[in-house]
Amino acid sequence: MEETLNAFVFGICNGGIYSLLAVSYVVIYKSTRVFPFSQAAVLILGAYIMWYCLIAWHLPIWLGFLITCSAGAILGIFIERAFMRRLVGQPILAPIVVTLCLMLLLRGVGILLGKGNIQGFGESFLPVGAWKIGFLHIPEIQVFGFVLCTGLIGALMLFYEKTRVGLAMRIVHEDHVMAQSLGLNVRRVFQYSWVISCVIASIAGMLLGNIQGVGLGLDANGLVAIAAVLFGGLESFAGAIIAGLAIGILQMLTIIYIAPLLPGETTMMIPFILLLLVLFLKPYGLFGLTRIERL
Amino acid sequence: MSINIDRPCGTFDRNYFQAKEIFRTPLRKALLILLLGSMYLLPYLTNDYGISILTIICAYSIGMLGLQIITGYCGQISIGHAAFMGIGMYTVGILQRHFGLSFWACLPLAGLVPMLIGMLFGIPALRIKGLYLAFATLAAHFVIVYVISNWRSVTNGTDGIRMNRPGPLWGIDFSADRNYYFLVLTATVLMVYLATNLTRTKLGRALVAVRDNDIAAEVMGINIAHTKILAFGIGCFFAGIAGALGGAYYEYVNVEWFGLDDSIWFLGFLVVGGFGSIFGAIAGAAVWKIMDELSTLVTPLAETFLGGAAFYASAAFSLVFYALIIIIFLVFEPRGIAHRWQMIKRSYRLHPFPY
Amino acid sequence: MAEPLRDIGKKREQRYSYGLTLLRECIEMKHPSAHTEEKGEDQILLRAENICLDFGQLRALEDVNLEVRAGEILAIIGPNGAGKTCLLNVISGFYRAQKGEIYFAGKRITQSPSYKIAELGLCRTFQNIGLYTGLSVIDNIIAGRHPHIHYHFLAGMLYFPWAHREEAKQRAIAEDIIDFLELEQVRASVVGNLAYGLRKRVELGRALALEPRVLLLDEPMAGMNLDEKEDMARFIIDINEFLKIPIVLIEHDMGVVMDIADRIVVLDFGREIAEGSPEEMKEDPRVIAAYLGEG
Amino acid sequence: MESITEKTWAQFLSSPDEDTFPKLLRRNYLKWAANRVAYRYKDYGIWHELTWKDLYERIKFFALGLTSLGFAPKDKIAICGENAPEWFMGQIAAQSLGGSSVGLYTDSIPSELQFIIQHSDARILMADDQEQVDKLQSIREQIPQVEKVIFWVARGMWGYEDPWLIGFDDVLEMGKAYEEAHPNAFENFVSQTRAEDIAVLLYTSGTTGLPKGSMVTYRNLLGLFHGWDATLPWSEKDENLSFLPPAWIGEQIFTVAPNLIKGVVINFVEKAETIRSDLREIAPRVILLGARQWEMICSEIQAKMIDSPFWKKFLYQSFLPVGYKIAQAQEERKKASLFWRVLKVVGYWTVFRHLQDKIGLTKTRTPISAGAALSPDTFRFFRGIGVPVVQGYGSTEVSGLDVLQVEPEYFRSEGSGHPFPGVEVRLTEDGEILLGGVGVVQGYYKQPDETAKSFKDGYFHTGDGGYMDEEGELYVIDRVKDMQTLKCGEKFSPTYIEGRLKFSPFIKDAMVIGNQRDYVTAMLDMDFENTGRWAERNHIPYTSHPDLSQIPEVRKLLAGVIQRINTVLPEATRVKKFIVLHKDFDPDEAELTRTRKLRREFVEKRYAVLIEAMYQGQEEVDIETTITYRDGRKSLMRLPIYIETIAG
Repeated sequence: MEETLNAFVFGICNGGIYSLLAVSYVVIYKSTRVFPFSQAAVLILGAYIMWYCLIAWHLPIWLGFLITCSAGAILGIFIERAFMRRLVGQPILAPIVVTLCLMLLLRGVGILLGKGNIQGFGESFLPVGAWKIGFLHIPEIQVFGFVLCTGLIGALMLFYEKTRVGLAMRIVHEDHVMAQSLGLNVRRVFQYSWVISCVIASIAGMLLGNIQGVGLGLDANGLVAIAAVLFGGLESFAGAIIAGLAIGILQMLTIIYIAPLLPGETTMMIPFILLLLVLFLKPYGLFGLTRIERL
Repeated sequence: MSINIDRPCGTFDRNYFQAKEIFRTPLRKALLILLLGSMYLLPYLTNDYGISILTIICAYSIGMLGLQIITGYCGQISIGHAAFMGIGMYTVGILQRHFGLSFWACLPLAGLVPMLIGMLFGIPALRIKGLYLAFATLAAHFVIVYVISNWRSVTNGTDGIRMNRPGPLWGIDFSADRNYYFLVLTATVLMVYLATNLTRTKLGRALVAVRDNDIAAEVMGINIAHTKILAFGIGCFFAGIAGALGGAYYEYVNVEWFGLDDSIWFLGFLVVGGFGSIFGAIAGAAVWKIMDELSTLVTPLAETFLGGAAFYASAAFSLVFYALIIIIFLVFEPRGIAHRWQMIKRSYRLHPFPY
Repeated sequence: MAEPLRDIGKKREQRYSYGLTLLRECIEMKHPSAHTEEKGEDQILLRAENICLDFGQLRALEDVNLEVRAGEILAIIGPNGAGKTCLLNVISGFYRAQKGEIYFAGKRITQSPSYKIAELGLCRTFQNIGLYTGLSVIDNIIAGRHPHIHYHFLAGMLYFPWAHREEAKQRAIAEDIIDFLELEQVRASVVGNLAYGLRKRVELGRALALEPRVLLLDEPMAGMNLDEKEDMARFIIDINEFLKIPIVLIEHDMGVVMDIADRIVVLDFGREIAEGSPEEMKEDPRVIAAYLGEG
Repeated sequence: MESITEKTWAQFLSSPDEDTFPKLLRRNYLKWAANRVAYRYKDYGIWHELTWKDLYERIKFFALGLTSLGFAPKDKIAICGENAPEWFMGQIAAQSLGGSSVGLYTDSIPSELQFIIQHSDARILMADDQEQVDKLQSIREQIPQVEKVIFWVARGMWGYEDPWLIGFDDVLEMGKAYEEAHPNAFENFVSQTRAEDIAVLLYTSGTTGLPKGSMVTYRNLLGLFHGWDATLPWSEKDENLSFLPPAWIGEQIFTVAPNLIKGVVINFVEKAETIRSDLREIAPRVILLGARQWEMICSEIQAKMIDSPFWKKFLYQSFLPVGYKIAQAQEERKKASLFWRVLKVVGYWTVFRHLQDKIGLTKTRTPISAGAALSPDTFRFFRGIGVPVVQGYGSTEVSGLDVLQVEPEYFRSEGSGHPFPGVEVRLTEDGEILLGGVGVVQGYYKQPDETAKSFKDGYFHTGDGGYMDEEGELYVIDRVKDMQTLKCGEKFSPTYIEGRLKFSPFIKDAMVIGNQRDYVTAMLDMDFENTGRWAERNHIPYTSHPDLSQIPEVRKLLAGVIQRINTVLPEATRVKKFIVLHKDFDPDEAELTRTRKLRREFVEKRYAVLIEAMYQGQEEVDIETTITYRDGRKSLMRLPIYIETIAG
């Protein structure tokens, strides 16, 4: 019993990061109708840059955080301008292939950054320690991460509701042709969504790098986040957040109960099994919009 | 005045069989035989290294043909094609390890097992389209890789499985690389023949109908579900055969050989080759293998540049190198080499007129 | 199966033909009784009873009844958005009506999938051209014959002689349709770069290729100039006469409707407001009101 | 002295049972039966073949069907339809019954048809499809003596229960029934045919007066063909494409005769619109086109080459002069230097072999241009691209082509070649050409006075002016009547100038005026498509044909063309002024004959206002014209026509 509660709390913290990643996917899909597989690799770059700032160049945390975010933003602008802009008129297959190749491209860059040390550097660079509340063993990093995630998502929600740019992005989400006819600069909106998504992804990368160690294994979490996004529905933020948390909890439960039964490391498998189930039963996800095809 | 530029002046068809012929005039039949003959003479011109490249190109072209049928002709995106090739390899490996069957007995099975599994993963294609199907095939890829790497008792887990070369047939001993190349080449020619016929018959038209306008196809009497499942089945059959032939060449196979990046390269280099044409699949496979060789040349360069241990440099460079090639092609030449070749052929045939 | 068609290369007799001979032969072979009775009221081929269709709260069709008798040309008219195309989509099985039954040649086809309905002989054309853009004109028409081509795909892949002959026979029937619709010059050009009028004709050819027993035409003459309209009207009358099949026509051009339709059904806001011969429809106050608005 | 006709006739014709078309049919049937193809027609996308056996049986049953319909020897059958096997089958069937066939043009208006049918008192008609049948039904009252109309394409005729109409296959059935009743009736009908019978009655509309029907006998056709065959041999393996109107004498002598005599296969095109692609598929060895068609092919090639990519255009423009050089040398009967001949071979393999492949003339040995005179520029153009066009001259009254340039290697661009063996050419004092020999027909049907006027002691007065050079080559200048003289007495040939004008891709047709005037003027009919493309390339906006024709830049362009031509003409006969017509010359408005020749008096009367304006020095003339819009509405429009004067 105690273990389940512990797993439950640990799951929520992890889930926070997954929902953050899921949100980064939704931000781009909703406005540009292109699913960004590449964010999984942006995760790795975020982790490495943070590692360089803190460990290699011994910078304070807040400066490291700033550098990582700005690096994410620059990467977002570069991707959108160099590749995505030219693919607007192409059939749906072209963006999928480009984002997939981007994922591998960024992984290659990741290997170069990490100087081949595939496993990454292991020691966590954020304050270590754990709080003992009753029988629960809550590592400090997890809570810090969870708080940061909820804060970020809240900020994002406010950004969408209140600011003018947020409003513009919500219009583009509905229909970019209509938005263009209304005089909105759709290209800049695309750029904003890529920037935001990459910043979030690099922050998530920083956090995950801290927990699981900075290395190429991080993009496995990216794929788990894909399962989360699909579970919640591609077009809704709320769905992504809830699904992220659920996946986090589910993953923790499987580690405790199901892992010993199945051979090999199953943390990766369960989300994909879930993904297949979702696709079979409810293809458009819990909160997604079912499209009516006109003939 | 719309003249049929595919036929030289003076050839007319007396029946529909002649009308359907691709190589209609004696000159074109001679060119075809010349092409095939030269393919069979190649190994005598190159050393063993050349033969290995050619064999792998042929094996990969069969795999590419499979993906062309699924994605190029039927429009269903499959990001798990390398996994099905893996199943083909492991089927042969397992059968030879546990049941001691000869390679010849395993080959058809190496096609059928991925075909059945492919059909299984084709089922979600009935209700979902486009992006969602890509997710399903991605998930399929991971599930397959997980099963293979963890079913230790049967697949010998992550440390791979031995596959031995096919036994001698009509006195030809296939352990020699050159003879094995002939076997793979003959298989490729047969597969190209099957794929070309497929695209010209009833199912081929149904595939293109589903790709172009599946709503209208449904109302026009084409059973969409049946067609999509068949597309996945045949595509994975081709992948299985390609896996068996490719794996038997190295005589050892491991899970690392068909990871997620292999599936992505399959799709990417199909884009480079060109969708919707047999020539596109073969061109894609050829470009992929040539890029392989080029990236191995890159490593010494990388050493001078990075100075560090080069072992990771070749892996990183190959990733970056391939990705850039595919993206450049997608942005500047979205319809691939096959389309460019079509344009050149058309310009020659129209010479000296512009249209 | 005995060779139902005369030798494809038959010499000269076909020239003294009224057109569509091969197609008529295929239809007679499958349903010999279909051509006995004249344009009588007795034989009702297609009947739709109180069809109700709604998307969420929007009610597209409200208990519409439709009867198509053998050998007649029935026109469905009504202002834009009256639900004409929805009715056609329900009949051809593309939308599932919430309430109501559809009977075709005595069989209940409400639940059967749309490709089964097409196989039975209920063929249709689309309002905004549903041709397969990747195929040439002749391939589009042969693709239309998909349910009537009988050989296993493996036989096709290995190009066995019987598959070869079957392909030649299908090509002959498609040529018969091309000869009837005068599409000889554009026979091999890709559908993508054809003029609008020609594409409408190719679509009519594809619907004919399905060996229709009822032909549903969705605005065959929209966007055509005078002589193209005359050609299309001539084709429709010839088809009705040669194949002795009823034709359901959705059309806005009153001139055309008045002189080729035997019976007219008027739809307005999803409800059937009038039915009868063209003359009655001219004076019917409800029809005028529906078109010109009250008062 | 034994006239030339008897000598040639005896020389070529061996056995009496091969001197008429039906007898030749029977000979071919006995000789080849089912193992050689006689006719090939394209239908449903593929070429169907009729062997001699099929053809013989079909013609036999059709002939017997005609007899059961009351067709007696010496009767006439009038056939109006596109090129189709049925057309020639009907003709040979009627001929085998001792009768003859009358050719009608499909695009002639009902009043023309009515006159010819009445005049030739044909009792049975044949029409190919609904369009012709409707035309014949519209004049049914005026042609009471016609008993039956036989049609062979029944598209859209399901509603016609008229007893007057009968299908081709029904006649075949009647023929089969008749054959049971009287076995081998057909054989003795055939053996009764004589060489002197009238084979074909062909009405030439001519540019003046009512059509005249020339009575062409088997002797004329066979004799002339053998004369031709002696100089330009046909072989059995030749393919022949039938696309010229079957009512024209060229089709009889050029398609039916070789088929029956030499067994050359006739290929029938699928539809009028698919002639060019069918021509390319068949690639006939010998081809006969009117001068108009050669000019159209030439301007089409030029128009396409203007748009082609630079490297194709560079190749084409660099090797064309080589062709011209070789043509020049051939004209002066000199051997071109080795350098030019090597260049020509290189040119052939890089550009011109492909060019010929696209227009379908790779296998053509003798491309012939007949009918109107072909302009020298077009002539040299085709020589340049390696198509050895030869010119011929002849008319219906001498059963087709009598004079032809024979050696493809040597030619004169203005000449019409040497007469065939068995044909005699003589010139009267004022230069009129007389043709005699085996080709001369028996005269005009039921018009003894016209016959007397044109046929004097075995020679036919062609009415064309011309002269002979020392080697005996005939040069046809122009119709004697059309030779015009200026006020100052200077003689000039309008057709010669018009030919040069039509060479430019921007001019489709032209009419030169100047008879009894003080200077020459021209009315140009602009080629809308090519000029439109030129205007688009130079960013000149235009809407319709009338609008484009009056744009200043277009007039400047055409003025340039005329200036170039004027340099070749003698000073007095240069074109001083011209106007660009707002519409094309149209056969349906009787401005052109069926074979697209200009009807001078009619056009001069019709546009008298414009012509007078040119001679009164006006700058601009207003005329009304009716415009038909795409949806059928018509509207009257006032349009200013500008008169352009040529400097120098």
